[in-house]
Amino acid sequence: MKYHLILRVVTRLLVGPILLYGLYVQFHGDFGPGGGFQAGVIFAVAFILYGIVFGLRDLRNRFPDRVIHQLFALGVLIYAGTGFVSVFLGANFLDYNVLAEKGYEGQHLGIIAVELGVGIAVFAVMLAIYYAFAARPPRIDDKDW
Amino acid sequence: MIEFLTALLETPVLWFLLGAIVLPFIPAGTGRGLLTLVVPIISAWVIWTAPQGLGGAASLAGLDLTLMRVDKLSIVFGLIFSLAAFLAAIYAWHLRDTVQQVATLLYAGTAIGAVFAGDLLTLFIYWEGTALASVFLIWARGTEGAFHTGMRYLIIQIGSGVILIAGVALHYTQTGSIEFTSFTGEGPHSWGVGTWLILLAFGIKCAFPLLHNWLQDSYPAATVTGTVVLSAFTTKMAVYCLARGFAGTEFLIYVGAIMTLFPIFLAEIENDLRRVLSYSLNNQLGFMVVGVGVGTELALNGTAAHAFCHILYKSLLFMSVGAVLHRTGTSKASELGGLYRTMPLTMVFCIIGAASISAFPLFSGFVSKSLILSATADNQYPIVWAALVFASAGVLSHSGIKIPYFTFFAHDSGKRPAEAPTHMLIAMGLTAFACVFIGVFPQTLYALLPYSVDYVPYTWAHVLEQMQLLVFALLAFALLMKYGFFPEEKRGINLDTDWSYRKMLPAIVGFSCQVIGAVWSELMRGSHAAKNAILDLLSGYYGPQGRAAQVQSTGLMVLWLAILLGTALVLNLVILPS
Amino acid sequence: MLEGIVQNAPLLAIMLPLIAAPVAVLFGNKSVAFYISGATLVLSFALCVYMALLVSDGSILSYHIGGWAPPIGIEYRIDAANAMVMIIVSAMGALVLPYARASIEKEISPGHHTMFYACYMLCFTGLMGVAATGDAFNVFVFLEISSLSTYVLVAMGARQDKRALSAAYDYLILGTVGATFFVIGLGFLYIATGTLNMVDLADKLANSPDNKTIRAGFALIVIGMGLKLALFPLHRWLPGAYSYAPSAVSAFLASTATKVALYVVIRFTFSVYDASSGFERTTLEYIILPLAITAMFTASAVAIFQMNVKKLLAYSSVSQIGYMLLGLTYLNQTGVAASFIHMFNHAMTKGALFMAVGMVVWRTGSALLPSFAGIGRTMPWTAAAIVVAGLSLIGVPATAGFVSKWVLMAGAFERGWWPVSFAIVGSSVLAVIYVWRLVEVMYFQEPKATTKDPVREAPLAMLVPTWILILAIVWFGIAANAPVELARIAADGLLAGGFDNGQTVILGIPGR
Amino acid sequence: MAKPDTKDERPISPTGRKLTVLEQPVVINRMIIGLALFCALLFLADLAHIRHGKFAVEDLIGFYGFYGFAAFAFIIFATKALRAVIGRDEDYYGDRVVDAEDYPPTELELKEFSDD
Repeated sequence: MKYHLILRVVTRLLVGPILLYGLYVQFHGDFGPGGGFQAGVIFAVAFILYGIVFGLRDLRNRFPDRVIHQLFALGVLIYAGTGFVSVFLGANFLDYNVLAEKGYEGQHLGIIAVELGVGIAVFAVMLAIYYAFAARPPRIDDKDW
Repeated sequence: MIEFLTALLETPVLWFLLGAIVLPFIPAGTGRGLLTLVVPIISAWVIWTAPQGLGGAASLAGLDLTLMRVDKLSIVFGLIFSLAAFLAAIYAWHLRDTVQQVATLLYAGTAIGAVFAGDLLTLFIYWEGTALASVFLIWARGTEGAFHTGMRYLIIQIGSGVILIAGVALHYTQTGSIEFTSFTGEGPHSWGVGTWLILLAFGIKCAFPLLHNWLQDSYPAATVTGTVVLSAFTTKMAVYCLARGFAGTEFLIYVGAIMTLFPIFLAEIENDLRRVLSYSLNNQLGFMVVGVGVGTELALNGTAAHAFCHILYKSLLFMSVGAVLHRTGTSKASELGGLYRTMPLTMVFCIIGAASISAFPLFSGFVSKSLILSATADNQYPIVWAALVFASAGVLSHSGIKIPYFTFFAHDSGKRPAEAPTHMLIAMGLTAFACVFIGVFPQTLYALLPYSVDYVPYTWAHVLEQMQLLVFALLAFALLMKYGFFPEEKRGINLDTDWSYRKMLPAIVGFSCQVIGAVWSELMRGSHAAKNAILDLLSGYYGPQGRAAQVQSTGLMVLWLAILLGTALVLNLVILPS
Repeated sequence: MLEGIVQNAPLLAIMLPLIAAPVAVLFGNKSVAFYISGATLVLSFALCVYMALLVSDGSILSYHIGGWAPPIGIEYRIDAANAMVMIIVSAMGALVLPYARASIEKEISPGHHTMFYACYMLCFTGLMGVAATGDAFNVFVFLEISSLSTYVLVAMGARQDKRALSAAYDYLILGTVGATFFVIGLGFLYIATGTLNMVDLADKLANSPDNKTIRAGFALIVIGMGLKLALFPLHRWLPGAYSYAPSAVSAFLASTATKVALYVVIRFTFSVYDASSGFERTTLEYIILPLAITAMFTASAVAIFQMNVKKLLAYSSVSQIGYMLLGLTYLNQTGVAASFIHMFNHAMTKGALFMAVGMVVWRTGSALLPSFAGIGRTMPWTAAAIVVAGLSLIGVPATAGFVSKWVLMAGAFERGWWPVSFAIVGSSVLAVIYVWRLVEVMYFQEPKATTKDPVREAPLAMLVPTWILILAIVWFGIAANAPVELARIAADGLLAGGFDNGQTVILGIPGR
Repeated sequence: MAKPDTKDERPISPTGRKLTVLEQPVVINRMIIGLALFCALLFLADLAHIRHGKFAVEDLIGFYGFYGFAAFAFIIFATKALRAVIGRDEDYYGDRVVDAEDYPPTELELKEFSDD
């Protein structure tokens, strides 16, 4: 990584805007095109790009597998948990109307929370898939078969 | 389940089940012996105090079951079964074999359960229960021969159960009821296939002619104590079922008459004394079946009474021969003789049993057999009556004389075994006492019978007839013996219907296999034996490497999926009109 | 609190494990994961029993997700049929879990234990969701949740046998093809009716003229799900998946997954479509019936020749599925009830068998027949469990298997199909043979002399759940009333057509 | 009838010893004569008693006695013929059958008689 100076500089420059764009898509999701799924992928792209350029080991040090696992668990938890919050508030599962005083505000809030969960989960899963493929040894030893 | 347990609570079976569960946890010895004694006593008490009528209601798969149908017919059988279990338990006091003890309890319990079964499904469950429990008494002998005999026994017994359930299913679809009542109806011409199958199942366990041979095959193969237990239950359970279901079916009279006759001849030339007794058992069942066939109140009383007495004296005879086997290691007439020198008490009990089965006046057989004979005569079946009288003389010949004579007298075998163990003597003594007691005070037995009895066995004419018959026959024996006409005892066995499946069937199968094998190997031009070729063919397709068992063929699977979908679509869209 | 739990019963039974799965992963500790899973599964089972009691009078429970009333919103709709399937799934889920804890110690590498519990929870959620939902597309979603986690679970057997990977891959490909067929069928239905709610679908289908879209949809749904339920000859993913998966997974899947798929077929055939006449009836009689009978014989024949006991059991499952499909094709109350009873009884029987065989594998390290030699002496309780469950597989009286075969035979007689009853008996005879092979090896062969530590009885954590099932087999073999009654109510509801025969009780808050 | 083994010195029970008289030919002959006399007595008793059986043959004097005698004799002679037809060796069905193998002694208490 000593020579590809342009690549390195451009990558460092790009990661920030990509993350920002991911956040934009994420929070735009409740009233326009976008949403957690796309945002998660875009968010993951930033890290994957970093991984491609600076090496898998570097990325993995910053984002260990354990964290990835916990992140996608967290995503699912936020998604399903939002549904359960409404149950705790005395309504049916996933009934967002009770999340805020006015029904439509509750709907907003609920969608945002759910989309956040989706975003986190998708982000983590994308990274996990990347790890799984990128970490695959180029040649399998006989004893590993 | 709760419902079932509460239903079981009303039945004596529960105590046998509990006993069987608890028994393995008690150390072998006195504690266990007491348990096996106490359970039949409780059972008798439960039966004695049970209210008459239907009880123990439960249901299975939407069918109403009656676990406890109490009437006088079932009570008399229930009581004698409990008594038999009690006596057998004393006799088996020395036993240290957990398997046999548990099997005995379960066997007695299921047999008693069958007697109180108010519906055919319950009957079937207990019916198979007796088969499964009793086979262990044969296997317990522990030899390879006993194992094979046990397998034959089990197959036939289970087969009888399968036939029974098939019959019950058909009966149920025809009548919509599984209640266990009389099937006689308007006679055999009105029966459906189901009824015939039920009769066939009963007939197998009751050792009808040509269906009988499992009995003589298996009982001599059981252990010393096992045979005593076996002799009491299975066949008498079948007699009870016949009395309950087929009373008054005329052709059973002739079936029964044949049953009394043919075992006489086979018993006479049989060498193994326990098999002689098994044939004799078969012959006695014949009297009971005749009683069922006649079906009048007197005849059914006779059947019940004869079953009651028969269980006692047949147990006694099996006990005495068993005691001899226990001391000498053999029960073959050719190996025995002259044992009166050292086993006098066993001899006395054996003779009491022999006198009872021969129906000497003052012994139990006399007061019960008379009922059946009188019923036959009352209803004017001269040939049957003549056959039964003939059979009575025959009983004397094989059970009355042969058993005690060749065991304890005859030529001296040189064996000097010790007297039977005390507990066996106690068991035999009690049983012998019961035989004599019933013979002297028949009214005690008559009071138990299903219908009221106003029969007096001890009339001058009756006693005289019977004495003439027996004493003249004894004279014939003495003369034939003196002049050397009596067939000597020699080692050997005799063919019976078991030949058909022990010899003929394997021969036919072997022969067919040879023929098919020859043809097949000719066709295959290979050296494989026929059996292997067929097996290879099957396993070639179904075996782990066969086409039907391949796993790794995703493509083929998808092809199948497409084929099936195509078929379904063509069927739905093209063939069927919209 | 209790009121809240009761009011949300359908939801909690399905969704609590879904929450529990990520929580377990977040903690990342296998003991915590086990206890969380255990708590949710037991609660889920309790709720299923409660719901079964509610619907046992023929009423139907409805729960509106997200406060939207059907047919716009998704609803969970539970009648006796679902309740029975849900009881099967939740009971087996709760019973297999403690068994799994001991079993995976040896079979799955330690790093994957937490993930195992998470996948197990997800699979459970998926199966329960399929059973509970009243929305056709939701069925597909839950089906995929359960399928995807199942692939992972099967692949976890790779530590024991690398073939688990290819088996999982096979299953993945075929399962996906099947699910695709199913979803295409749903698409056809949606085109024809414009709705996905089952009640609404049934309504619209009944009132719409017969057309080819609807017919093609039926074929696709039945065949697609046919693969999932291992309809012969679409069963070939099953032996591999069941025999190479970890024992606990085999036990859970064998007793639940195919039953749930079968339930979907029954639900669509009777509640969405109307099987009493027309092309549905013809499809059942001309395609399903012959395949069911073929399965009963061919799969049993294959089982007879198997040397791998887990494969033997897997093929036996294929043949038992034949029985369940058979009951369905009678199209009468007794037949459909027989299908449900057999689902229930076979779940217990096959679950117990796979668990018992798993214990032998756990001790001897191999599922091949020779490693069962003499375990009648060395592992008496395990061997006894195999014998009792084997008897139930054959259908010996006083075991659960007898009850279902009895009802199945009764159904055949009612329908007037005498020869079918002979097929049932004949196939049972084949079952006798393969069960006997096991018994013979277990009791009549000498234990193998091992150089390692001698074969001993399995640990209690595995033995106790197995024996609970064995006792249940005997219990329901004698006191068969509860399942038989429930199955009859289910069959009545199904045969009446539609999915709204009975008083509908709305749990939770009615949707808008 | 076998002769008593006079050379046998092994102990026998007191009751048994008394019964050994039964094996003397004189006693046997006396017993047979006694039996015959008893038969005659029974036959005569029939004379003294007029009976009304269910069947006509029953009223024949001594019917039961002669029927019993004839039946017994018939059975004995018939069985001798029958044995010739169906008798087989003990190992006819192979040597792994109950008839051909000894009873396993483990469960038995094989014991010789002794005085004490």
